[in-house]
Amino acid sequence: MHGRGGQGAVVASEMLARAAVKDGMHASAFPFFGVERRGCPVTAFCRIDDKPIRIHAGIYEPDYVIVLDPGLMTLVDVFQGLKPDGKILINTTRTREELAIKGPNKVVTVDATGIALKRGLGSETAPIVNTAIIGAFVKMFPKISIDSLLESVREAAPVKKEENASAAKDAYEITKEV
Amino acid sequence: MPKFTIPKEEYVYKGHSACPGCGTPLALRYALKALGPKTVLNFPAGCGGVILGLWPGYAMKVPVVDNAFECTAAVSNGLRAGFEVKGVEDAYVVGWAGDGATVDIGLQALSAAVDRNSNIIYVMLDNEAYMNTGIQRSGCTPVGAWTTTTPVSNGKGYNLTPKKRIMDMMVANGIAYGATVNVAYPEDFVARMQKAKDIKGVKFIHALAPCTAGWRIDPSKSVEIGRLATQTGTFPLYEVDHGKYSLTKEIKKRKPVDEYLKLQGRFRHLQKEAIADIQRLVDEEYERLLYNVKVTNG
Amino acid sequence: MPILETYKDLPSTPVTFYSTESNKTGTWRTVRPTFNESKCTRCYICWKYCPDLSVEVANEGDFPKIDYDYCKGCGICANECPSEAIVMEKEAHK
Amino acid sequence: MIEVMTSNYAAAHGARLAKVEVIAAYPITPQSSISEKLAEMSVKGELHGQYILVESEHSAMSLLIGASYVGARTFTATSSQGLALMHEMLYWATGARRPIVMIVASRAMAPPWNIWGDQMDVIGERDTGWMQFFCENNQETLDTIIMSYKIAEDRSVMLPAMVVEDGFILSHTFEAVDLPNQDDVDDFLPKFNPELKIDFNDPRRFGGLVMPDWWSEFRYRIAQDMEGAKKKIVEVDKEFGKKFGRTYGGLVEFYNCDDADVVLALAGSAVGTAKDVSDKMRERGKKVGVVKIKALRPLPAEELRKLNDMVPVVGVFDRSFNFGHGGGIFSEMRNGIYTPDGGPLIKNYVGGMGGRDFTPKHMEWVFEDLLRIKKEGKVDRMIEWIPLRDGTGRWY
Repeated sequence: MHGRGGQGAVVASEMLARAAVKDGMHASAFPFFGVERRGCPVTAFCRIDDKPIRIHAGIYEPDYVIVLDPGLMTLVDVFQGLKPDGKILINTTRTREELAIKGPNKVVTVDATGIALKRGLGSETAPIVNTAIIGAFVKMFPKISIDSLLESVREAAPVKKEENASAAKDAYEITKEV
Repeated sequence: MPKFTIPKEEYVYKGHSACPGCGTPLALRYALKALGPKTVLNFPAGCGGVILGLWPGYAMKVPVVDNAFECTAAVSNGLRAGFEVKGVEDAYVVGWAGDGATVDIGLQALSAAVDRNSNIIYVMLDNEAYMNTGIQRSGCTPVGAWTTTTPVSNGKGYNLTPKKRIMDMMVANGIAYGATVNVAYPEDFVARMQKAKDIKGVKFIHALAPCTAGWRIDPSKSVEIGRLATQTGTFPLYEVDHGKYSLTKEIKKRKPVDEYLKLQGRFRHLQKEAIADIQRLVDEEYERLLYNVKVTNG
Repeated sequence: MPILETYKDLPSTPVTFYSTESNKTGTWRTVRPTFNESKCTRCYICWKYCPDLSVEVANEGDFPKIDYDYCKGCGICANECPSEAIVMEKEAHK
Repeated sequence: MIEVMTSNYAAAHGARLAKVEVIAAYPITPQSSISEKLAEMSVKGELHGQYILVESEHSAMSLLIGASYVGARTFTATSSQGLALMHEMLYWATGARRPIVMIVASRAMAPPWNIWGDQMDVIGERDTGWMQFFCENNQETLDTIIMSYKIAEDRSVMLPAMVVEDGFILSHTFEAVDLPNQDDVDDFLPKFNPELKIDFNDPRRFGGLVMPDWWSEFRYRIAQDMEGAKKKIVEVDKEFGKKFGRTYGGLVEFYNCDDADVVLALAGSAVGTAKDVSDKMRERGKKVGVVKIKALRPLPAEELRKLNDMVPVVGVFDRSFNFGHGGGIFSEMRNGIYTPDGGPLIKNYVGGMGGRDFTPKHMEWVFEDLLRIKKEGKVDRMIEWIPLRDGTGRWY
């Protein structure tokens, strides 16, 4: 999960872990342990499994990549390590072609920024897109139910719990399964 | 009919290990006469720990805990917190630290305890140097004094750093109550402790206790010299009650500081000029005190 | 009072067991205060200033008594006595 | 109740459930969110005692020692420089026999600055007389805190306990944690009731000045009680298992060791990774096992000695390094395993320091290296740093 400091990537990974656990799976979520400052690129991870998770190490070959800020794609190789059958979810209004994405990976896009602003989350310059984008993600990853996700969003969102849940639901509904 | 002028009860046992003529056991006696048996003391490294005697013996009739050099205020705060969570309300917690353990190594912990308005009595037993380790200079060593780390050779080398204005620092920090006391004035000592004990917050007691070895004085003279410290204005007795300064022992006519210095071996090397300098310093500090009394009561 | 012989006798927390009264500090003394009751005004200054708790007054009105088992011979009592009722003398055995 | 939380939060919940009475703490990364969570619990009235903000770790430990003398159950949290600043008072807590429990989010020691996971801080304090328990995951952090009070406060032990979670790797990772309910914890963990505490009717001096004629006896008493703690630790672990359905092997856990050709001994969050890799390698017919060092102090020497008859090659993974010698756990392992008759071949792998990730691939490389040593019958290099940029080991 690639984002910028302040966008809530770490909280989003926590929300996914919470939701996975609610649905009977095992999960662990953690940030890339860096010196996080507002605006700088940050990475957060979530590992989900049917079996207990014992590994305490980073994820280098993800099955899914989530990009909270498309502007990062020129700064960070978000495809790094992504498995050939891995999928990428990007917060954007542009298409795969417009983004000039090559390679075998499935690309899903969602206008998380638009949804976040509609739900009053953050500002034009700093929209809080984390809850919207994980709403879209569970559409791609149906092992997590939207109900569990919404519950997790309400639990873990520090403020505007309902608005965040609505943003996740909005994104879930408009995202097409792939 | 002859009367006791201080309470009769004693909380110090005979057989303690203080040097003959030491001021510290007097300070312990007076303080506990005022505080009574539901008092816990805590001692950092220092003479205090030695005076209380060798294990398994112990010279006090109240509980004591030992602690490391710099943490008297923090340990006191912990004892208080312990009593609070256990519902004990009528116990007095006393941190009993030397001058070095207070103004040097223990200042950080003390200041923070004042910030927290921790309900403790902090007694700084001031003998004006690190006596237990062998008379090394502390932040409370007065100008002019010889110590083993301010050794004097050819009339030079004695301490030139003024004694830290710890009371003013503590007042600025926000103590509830402060007082200077002197073992040569037992009635005043007891009265100050009695006043301090039931005030909430940090009560900072600056107690002067002559050290026969460190001051290079005859044991029989320690009370007399202690008294001269106050009579010359070198160690004036005053209290600061919630920021208000007032003299607790008015000295109508202060004796010349030379009378105090000349009885002590630690000042023996001082020439006339140096004594005059010290007199000036004492006068200035005394004026400062009178000024503080004036402005905080105006 | 427990008997302390081996490490097994130590409690789980290091604490003291006895008062220091077994430590007869009178042996430290090289000079000895002698008390002259006829000069004493019972002001109790000697009692107040004794660091070693060796000047005792049983009750208000009584004359002070010196406890030579513990008196270290510092001489503060003699120095402070306003009526010269206490005088320091060389210890006979020294 | 299952909740997803970081190990730091699990630690705070552990303290809450243990009904600690006095907490004093000072912020330091990566421990700070423990202090913050406790502050929040305190404001919400969920704590049973006082939470005191102090100006340093030294004062935190000092304050707890004072409170403990009155008979209060005490807790603090720290990391790295903060633990080092406490150093003096760690000895004090031991000598004064105060059963304080502290969580340490282990972190590198500066300079240069590095705030990430590294066990140099806790390894450096292993000789202060604290029991040291390492945790593999967030659940274990919570459970170990509760167990630690039961062990530490036992009248036969009366020694402080340090619970170690790897900084960031656990402290900032969200995992599912089963929060026990308060009644069950109350049932499991009796109130702190020390044999001696401050008593105005029986005034004592806590401490005192001990001369050479008794000093050794004082030390020996602690040494004996630390030794005796081993039994208590195993007992409490079993009892905890009965009550809550989770155990941690007591002092040490042998995983996949019975028929192993080689084993790797380690402590902390990397244990889980090693277990995972061991299982996967066994699927491929490679008999590798894992020795989880749960307690480094007291050192479970008797248990470790069993390795003599179990395997010919032992690897030791250290997330820190003692300059001038080797990894701390390595030294301890050799100390524990070897008898006058010798012991297995042994090699030290040093890595995962200062936040550098130690991945399953690194772990696999280590196991393969141990299998190679077994085959060759000799250790060519006693201490190996993995990975280093000069090509030693592998860098992922």
